[in-house]
Amino acid sequence: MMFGTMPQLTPDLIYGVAGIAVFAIGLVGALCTQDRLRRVLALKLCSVGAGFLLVVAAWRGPPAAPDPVPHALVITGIVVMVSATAVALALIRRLQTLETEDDT
Amino acid sequence: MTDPVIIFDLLLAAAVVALAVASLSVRDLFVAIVLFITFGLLSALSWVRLAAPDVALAEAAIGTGVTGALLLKTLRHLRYVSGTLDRAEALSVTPAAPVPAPVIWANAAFCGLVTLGLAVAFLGAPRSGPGFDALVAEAMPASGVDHPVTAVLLNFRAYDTLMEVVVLLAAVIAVWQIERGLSDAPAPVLGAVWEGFARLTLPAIVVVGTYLLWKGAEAPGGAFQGGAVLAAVGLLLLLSRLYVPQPSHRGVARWAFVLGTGAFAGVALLVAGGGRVAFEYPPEHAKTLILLIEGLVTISIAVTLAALFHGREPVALRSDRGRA
Amino acid sequence: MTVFLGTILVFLLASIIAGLFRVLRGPEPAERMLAAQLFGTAAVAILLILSRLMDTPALLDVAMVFALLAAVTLVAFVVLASRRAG
Amino acid sequence: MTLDPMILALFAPLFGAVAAFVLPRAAGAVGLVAVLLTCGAVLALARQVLAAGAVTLELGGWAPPMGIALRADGLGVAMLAMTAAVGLLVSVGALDALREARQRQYFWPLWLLLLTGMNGVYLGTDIFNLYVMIEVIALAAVGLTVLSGTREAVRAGLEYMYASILGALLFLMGVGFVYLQLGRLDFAGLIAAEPSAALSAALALMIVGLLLKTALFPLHFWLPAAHANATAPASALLSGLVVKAALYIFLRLTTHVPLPDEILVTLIGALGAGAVLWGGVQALRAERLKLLVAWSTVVQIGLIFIAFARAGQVGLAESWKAAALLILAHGVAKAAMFLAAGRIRDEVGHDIIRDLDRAPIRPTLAQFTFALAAISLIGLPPSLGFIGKWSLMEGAMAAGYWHWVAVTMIGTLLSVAYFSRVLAGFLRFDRVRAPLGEHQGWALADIAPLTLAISAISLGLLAAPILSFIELGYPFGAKP
Repeated sequence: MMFGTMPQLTPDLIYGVAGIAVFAIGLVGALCTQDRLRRVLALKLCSVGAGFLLVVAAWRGPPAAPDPVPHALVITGIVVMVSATAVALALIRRLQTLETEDDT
Repeated sequence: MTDPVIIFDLLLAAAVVALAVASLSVRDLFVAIVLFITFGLLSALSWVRLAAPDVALAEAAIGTGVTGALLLKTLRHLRYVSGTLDRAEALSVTPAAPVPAPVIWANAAFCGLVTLGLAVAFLGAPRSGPGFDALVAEAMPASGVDHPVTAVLLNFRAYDTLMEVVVLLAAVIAVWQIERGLSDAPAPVLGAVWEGFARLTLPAIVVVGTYLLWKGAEAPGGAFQGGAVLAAVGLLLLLSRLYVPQPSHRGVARWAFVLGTGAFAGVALLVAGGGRVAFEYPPEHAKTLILLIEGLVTISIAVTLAALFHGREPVALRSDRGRA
Repeated sequence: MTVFLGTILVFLLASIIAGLFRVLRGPEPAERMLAAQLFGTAAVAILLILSRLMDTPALLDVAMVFALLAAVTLVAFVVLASRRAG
Repeated sequence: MTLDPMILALFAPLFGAVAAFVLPRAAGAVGLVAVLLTCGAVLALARQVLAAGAVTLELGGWAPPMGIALRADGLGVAMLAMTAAVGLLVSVGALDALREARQRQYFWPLWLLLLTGMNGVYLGTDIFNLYVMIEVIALAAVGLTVLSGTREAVRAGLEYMYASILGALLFLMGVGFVYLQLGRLDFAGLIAAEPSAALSAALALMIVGLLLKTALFPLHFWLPAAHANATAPASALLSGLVVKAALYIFLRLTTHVPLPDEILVTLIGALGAGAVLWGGVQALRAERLKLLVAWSTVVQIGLIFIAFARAGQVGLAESWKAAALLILAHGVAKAAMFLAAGRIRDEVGHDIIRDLDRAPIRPTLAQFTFALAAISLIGLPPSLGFIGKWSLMEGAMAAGYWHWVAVTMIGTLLSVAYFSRVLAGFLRFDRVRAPLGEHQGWALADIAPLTLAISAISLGLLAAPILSFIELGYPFGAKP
């Protein structure tokens, strides 16, 4: 059986590494991107990466129910992040308007 | 015996990482946002695989749904203000010099190093390690609800959740403060098809949102997911201009924004006044109190998210350019 | 049965990945939009199968919310991605 | 019915913010009442701590680690008291200084939410809760930064927002690693934890995030523009109070989980030295008064980190005291200085340092206040700033770290140099060309910063009781 050869490969391992990679990609993007809108995207990637890590920390394997506390934490994190995103985007819109008014 | 779905997991994880890279590196900003929305969708699926349906719901509705709409709206606004709305490509609004290859490689190397370092730390940590499973299971009967995530959010760690609602309130106050009477980019008017669509969709969304809120006591769902789904109604009304915020609606909107915070903190304070610690709900009334808080918080979340999408405070505009 | 459902899952995911190329290529916003709509449908299908596979009926609710959100996203796309000013 | 003062300290500003937002016309009165209630709560809390040492409150009746507890000890209450007192005076000044109705309407709810967040940080014992609190602080602080509405302020506010979100997300990722390793989030769990790779990663992520939020060189890039372009009361709050929240979390965290290596402590001290030198040079070159004051914040934060590092690994249990004294001293003096700079700018009409001595109007009282605040920030006796610096150097000399002494001396000389650029202009009457205009007269906005500046000087005389107060309840869980 093909799957028997990789016994350690479990969902938490796979998604945990993927989450860390997403966080690192977001981090680099947030530090290096010039475009304002794209920096918001990068920060959002970081937050999803952190969410992956917490969800993985809650995982207990198929028969056992997961730990509910990290799930609650990630939901809180998602709401906090949409708030921060909305403020950042409002600043971007306002700044663009102010800059255009100055040019003309 | 490994689960045969592991191939699916591997593919999904690879797609998530690839989409993260793509949404940051693709030239066209509109494509970047579409890729980002897809990224959010696949992240939500990953969390379903990790047995976290609550988190998946919240990410799909708030993290991807509302955030995606906000990003699209902002992009449209930027293109309108800079006069590039009719161009085929939505290029970066703040143009920068092309990035030289060594910089890209340096970034990739830094990214790889961070990933490697954190991955080593991750692999060294206990898998399915210590947690609150036992403590939560033990405290569940006194919590007033049957779904552990709801119990954590509204009872065991209610203080965190109150502050999360406060963050939403701070955001909407800040957004109203930042944007002053800006005019919106005019959008096409939706035609007759839309009316039939709206008649079918809007009631369905309201029903599903309320259902999620109610279901939250014993199954995945609850105030945040329900609120986000109800916020979708607000988004649709705003997008189709079936509802246009008027200056005279500001007072009601302010009350709606603070309703959740006020109810949550008010209940905490009332129980504290009754000789208990703040947030300590008497077990016999816990279910009622939690449902009351959740209901009011849901209204606040729905209205606040819709207001965050709308942006500016509805003040009387000097020119009526924005009201096409 | 598990292997059968697992294969379908992989197939559905592959259809999403194939759709990504249409998103990247475009060239019209409408084509990108429709590809994104396909993702919503595929995600609902994936959730329905996962609900069976992981024995979690609650995922049906998640699938329903995904389906509704896809409808909302469509409207957002039409209004916000159109190249015309009204 | 009795209400715990900790609950009152959190809920008074929270309900104040709600009321100020729904009743915009009465925002000023509501805000002042809320801040006064907070001051009362902090006083009551201080009495409890004086009587009983540290006090804790398990919210919802759920014990940590599953539930969240609030804890007040000497250091926490000292920070709360500094925040409440400075906040009260800035509020009084703001009643007068904010002229536009729109600014007044939004200042109060945002500032009260900010106060809620900061009180939450000083009472918090749970690292995830601290993450939510720093986000409350970040959003309210960004709202205050752009209150003036100018293009520069909005641009600075956006940079501040990016830095804030990134800092908070680094912290959140660290929280994730802590949970992965320990399965709990309270400080008590961190104290008891064995060293491990995941914990090191968590510590690294959280510390970088906090340094970004508190603007330690070279992560200070967002600070000068943000603090210099806000309206005066907002600048006073941002510089005097907001950066201290992340600094406080850093202090708690690094003492609960001592950094594994002396080299790391030295590295953080070296960054502090970099801040002192680079910030000093930039302050010397600043053309605008508020920008100079903002750069001086970068310098002072560097100094606090030197104080943290001055005793190295061995004396960590002692070195936080010098850092805490400097934090308190800077909070009071910098708020005074920003308010005074705002007054000078209001009366003269600009804040170009070179032209201040030629101004037709002399805001004498504001200049006097500025000078008093400068004395505390330079660290002349008997100010609280002097006591903090003295305690820093004493410890560094005792540990044989002469390099920290040298950096502190150079920093002091630099601060004398850049503040005298401003003060010299105040004293040169000979260059007045235009006739002296009419001084606008005494105002609430003058009294608030003057009171703060006098406090910054005279608190130095109370250094001994302050020092014994912040030790109450062994703030860091370490043995005395």
